[in-house]
Amino acid sequence: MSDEATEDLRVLRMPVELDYTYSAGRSASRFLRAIQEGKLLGQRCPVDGKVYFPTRGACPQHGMPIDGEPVELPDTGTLVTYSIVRVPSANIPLELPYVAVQVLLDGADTVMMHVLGECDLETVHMGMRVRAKWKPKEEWSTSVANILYFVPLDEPDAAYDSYKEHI
Amino acid sequence: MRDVAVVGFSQSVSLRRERNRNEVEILIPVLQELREATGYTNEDLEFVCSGSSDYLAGQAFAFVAGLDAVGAWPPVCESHVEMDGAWALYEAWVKIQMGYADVALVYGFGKPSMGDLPITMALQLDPYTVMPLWPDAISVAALQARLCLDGGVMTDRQMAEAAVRDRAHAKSNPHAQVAGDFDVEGILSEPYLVSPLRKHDCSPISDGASAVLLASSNRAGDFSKRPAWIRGIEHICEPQDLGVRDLTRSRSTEIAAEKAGVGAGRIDVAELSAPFSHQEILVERGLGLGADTTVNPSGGALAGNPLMAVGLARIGEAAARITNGEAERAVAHATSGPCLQQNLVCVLEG
Amino acid sequence: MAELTGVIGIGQTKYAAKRDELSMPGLLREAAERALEDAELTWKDIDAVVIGKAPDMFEGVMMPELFLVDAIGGAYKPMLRVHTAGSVGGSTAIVAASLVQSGVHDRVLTVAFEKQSESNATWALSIALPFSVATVAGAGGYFAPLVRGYIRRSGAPEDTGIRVAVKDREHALKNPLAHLHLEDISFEKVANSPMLWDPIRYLETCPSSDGACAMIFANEKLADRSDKPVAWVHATEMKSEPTMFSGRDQVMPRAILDNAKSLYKKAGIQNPREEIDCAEIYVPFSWFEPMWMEGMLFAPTNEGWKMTYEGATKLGGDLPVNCSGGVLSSNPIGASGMIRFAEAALQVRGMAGEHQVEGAKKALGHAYGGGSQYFSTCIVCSEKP
Amino acid sequence: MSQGTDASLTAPHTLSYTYKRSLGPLLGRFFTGLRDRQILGAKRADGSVLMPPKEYDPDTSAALDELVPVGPGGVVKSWAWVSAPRKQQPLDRAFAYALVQLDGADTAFLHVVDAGEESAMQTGMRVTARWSDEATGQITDLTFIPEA
Repeated sequence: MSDEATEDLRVLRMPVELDYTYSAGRSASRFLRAIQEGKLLGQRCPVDGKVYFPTRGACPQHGMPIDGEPVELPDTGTLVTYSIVRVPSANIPLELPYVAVQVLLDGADTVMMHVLGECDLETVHMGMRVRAKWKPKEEWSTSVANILYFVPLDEPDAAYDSYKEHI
Repeated sequence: MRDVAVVGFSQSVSLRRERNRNEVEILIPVLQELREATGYTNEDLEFVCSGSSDYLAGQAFAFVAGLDAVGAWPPVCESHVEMDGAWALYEAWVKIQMGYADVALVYGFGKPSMGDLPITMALQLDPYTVMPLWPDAISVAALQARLCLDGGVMTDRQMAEAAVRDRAHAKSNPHAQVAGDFDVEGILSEPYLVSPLRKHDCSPISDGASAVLLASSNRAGDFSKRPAWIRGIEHICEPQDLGVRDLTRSRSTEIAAEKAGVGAGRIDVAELSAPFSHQEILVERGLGLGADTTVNPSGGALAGNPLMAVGLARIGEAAARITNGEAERAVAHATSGPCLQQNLVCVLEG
Repeated sequence: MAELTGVIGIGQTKYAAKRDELSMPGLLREAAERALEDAELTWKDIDAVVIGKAPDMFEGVMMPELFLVDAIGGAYKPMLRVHTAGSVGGSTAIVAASLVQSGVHDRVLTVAFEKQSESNATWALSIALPFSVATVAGAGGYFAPLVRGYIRRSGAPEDTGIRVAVKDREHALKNPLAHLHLEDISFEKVANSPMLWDPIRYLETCPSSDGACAMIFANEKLADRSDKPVAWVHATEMKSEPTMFSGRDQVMPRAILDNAKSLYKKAGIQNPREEIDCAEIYVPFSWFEPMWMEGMLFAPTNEGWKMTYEGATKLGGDLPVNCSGGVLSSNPIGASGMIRFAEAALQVRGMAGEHQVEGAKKALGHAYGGGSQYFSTCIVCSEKP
Repeated sequence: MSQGTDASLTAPHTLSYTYKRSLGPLLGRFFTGLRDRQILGAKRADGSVLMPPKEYDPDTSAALDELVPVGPGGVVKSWAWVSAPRKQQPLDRAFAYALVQLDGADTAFLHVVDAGEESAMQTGMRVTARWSDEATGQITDLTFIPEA
């Protein structure tokens, strides 16, 4: 008899599969419908006027609903901070290594997380100016994935003081 | 013991499927309403506690976003239980007892419509010998119901009567999901959903949120003209294994009721969170309620069951009836786990 | 107003990547039994049970405390389940302590655990949701940009993180329960380990562990009966802030600074660096030691790294940090915070064995979680306040 | 544009993972027993037998380590008829979940009875274990059927 047949079982494999219908919520849906058309929408906090990007249901700082008119933002911004990821992750289909970035879009007061492309790893740095690289228009959907990645802009770096509050 | 009272309560409407809003968007108006009703500001909050479950949302750390609705800035003293908000209220009550806080905000929220709730609940069962069989929550409750029926502990007519009563009460509750005039004969002639349970024996699946403001006697008067004082609050957990428990009674409710002092006086109103009609009867008996108690004037869980918020809402509903003068003494109940595994009992007085 | 409360029993499992010789109940039980033995009590002596762990998806059981409660003496008793992200182990201990401090119970058992070998934490933490792009690879992916932010603003030398990693792994060699025992640890070894989430190297990150930690809290009357030293709870504190908002300082969140101020005030501490003998700080990535030295007000802003550099945080230094080896050496996520509290208590009870700080009387336990937004802390002391 | 509708966007989201459940010594023996087509219950201090076995006595928390054979026949103490099984559930035709007290056991345990139709189910009926063709050591190796 093989060892397997004589030894007590130690570990069982137990599959769990649950189906959900994920619901983005009212505010995020507004953002997603706009990005389907290539528009980037933020919204102002009713208390201090800061522009939250993407739109969200509440200003977390004040616990107030954000329901005013959206603010359209350009697809350029500043790389606030980043990490070069060299470790695989089950849910992330990106080729390693990749640069995970936090980008402060021009006119926004909150950062978005995305990745950087078309850039030598050695040259990535804080304060870089970047622009969104979009998928071909015919592939646009209600997803942040319409932006493939950000690419460096040929512009002088943003001054540290201009973005240090967003790290 | 310090005197602690429920000084404010708000809740969302229970909906079978909230199509527009995510959890934070459900919660925000509930907290706004509480703020307006009591006049509290974040500066008053010395403790915040919430209840929710990651598995309802299908993602880890689903509760974190709840803080967005609070506006937790400057930072707040805050905790979270992976339980119904009723247990979050218990934790807040403990903090007030120890003198850590005088005013606490408690909330619970859930959006179970995103998943297949009865099957999601199978994940609560022993993961080695029970869960791999995927018994859905309705089937598990049905096993208990049949034990009650076969054992002569109750009749299906009594179960139907509980459902009729709750749904009739719910007509006056604008937050209820299932309300109306039903008749016992009609219900008994309906087919089984999972035999021996009919649709009417089961609570609906509900999306929703609820919130309560708690205050010690030092501060209660600042928020409410007639606070609902917590005179006893206790919760007990039984072993889960269905075979070792007597499923035809709720031992943990009995123990909690005794410790909370339910029997020390007449109970005008009882708000029960039992999700199935037979469980409502078991809880009613476990609490030792008499004919002079109005059970579930709001309709209870059978009229709306926003998981993780429903137990807290029962405490809020009971308190609201004291605050509006309808009741002098009330009891509220919350439950968790298969077949009433864990139960919380809260006695409130004017 | 609160009842004086002490830690009278502590139990920890051996931490390892896989404790696959144990079930989940068996894992909790190993810690809880050891805590009972330490306290010289039986299951019957416990009034209530508080269970803590991180997301249910790690083990794939919804509210697992419901099926676990009876294995640790909780049948027909009150049971609470706490979940406050990575700080949960600390928060859970605080809830248990509160049950005694409030006078509600006399003696409470608390157990925090994680059985990470049942799944994969990076999977559970990076579940891809519709409409979004998953770019954050687990906790390392989240925290690496913040570490870069700290380096930029503090001007800390780039090898600071390496020094922390070497120190904590050396400490772990003195703790038989620690998951990682790297006998040949050295500066070069850490420096040459692969970059995972630049600037965080492989040997600067925490492992993924199975394990459980248990503590028993008792009121003054019962704790006074204990034959063994008691760790008296002088203060506990919890602070939270939202994950994001405009202008949020994610590197040095206000929640940790507020937490530290409030904690020290309650504990009557004027100068934490002088008065506290040792600390167990939640450091899942090496750079968080200097960051939290500043956060817990042991060092002035932007100078936390100097403590590491000067050797102050080593065993034998003036404020030894993570003598147990810390989260860098054992990380059963849901338990990691409670281990910090328990190790702080062991130090002031004089029961930390080979990693004991000589003469430790006052110790700090610290845990954090979420996006550096949940903080739970305690001060324990060998003497009553 | 965004004003078109207020309804939230929705999308399917599946949570799927195969967990590795380590069993510990007692459950390891129980599942090994199933693989060998034997059902084992746990003996408690008072001599009563728990089925399913637990490592710790649910009432006293005492450690249990003695396993004794139970079944394969038993009595249905309660049952619930599932007329429309979900995809996760063990049978793709209508069946009963039942609390079955196996011969030699003192507690009933939750399992599945493949009875064909509801009218074949009755409280107090006897059932017996039917093994799947290839028992691998899981609780789903078993199904119960009405005793002939």
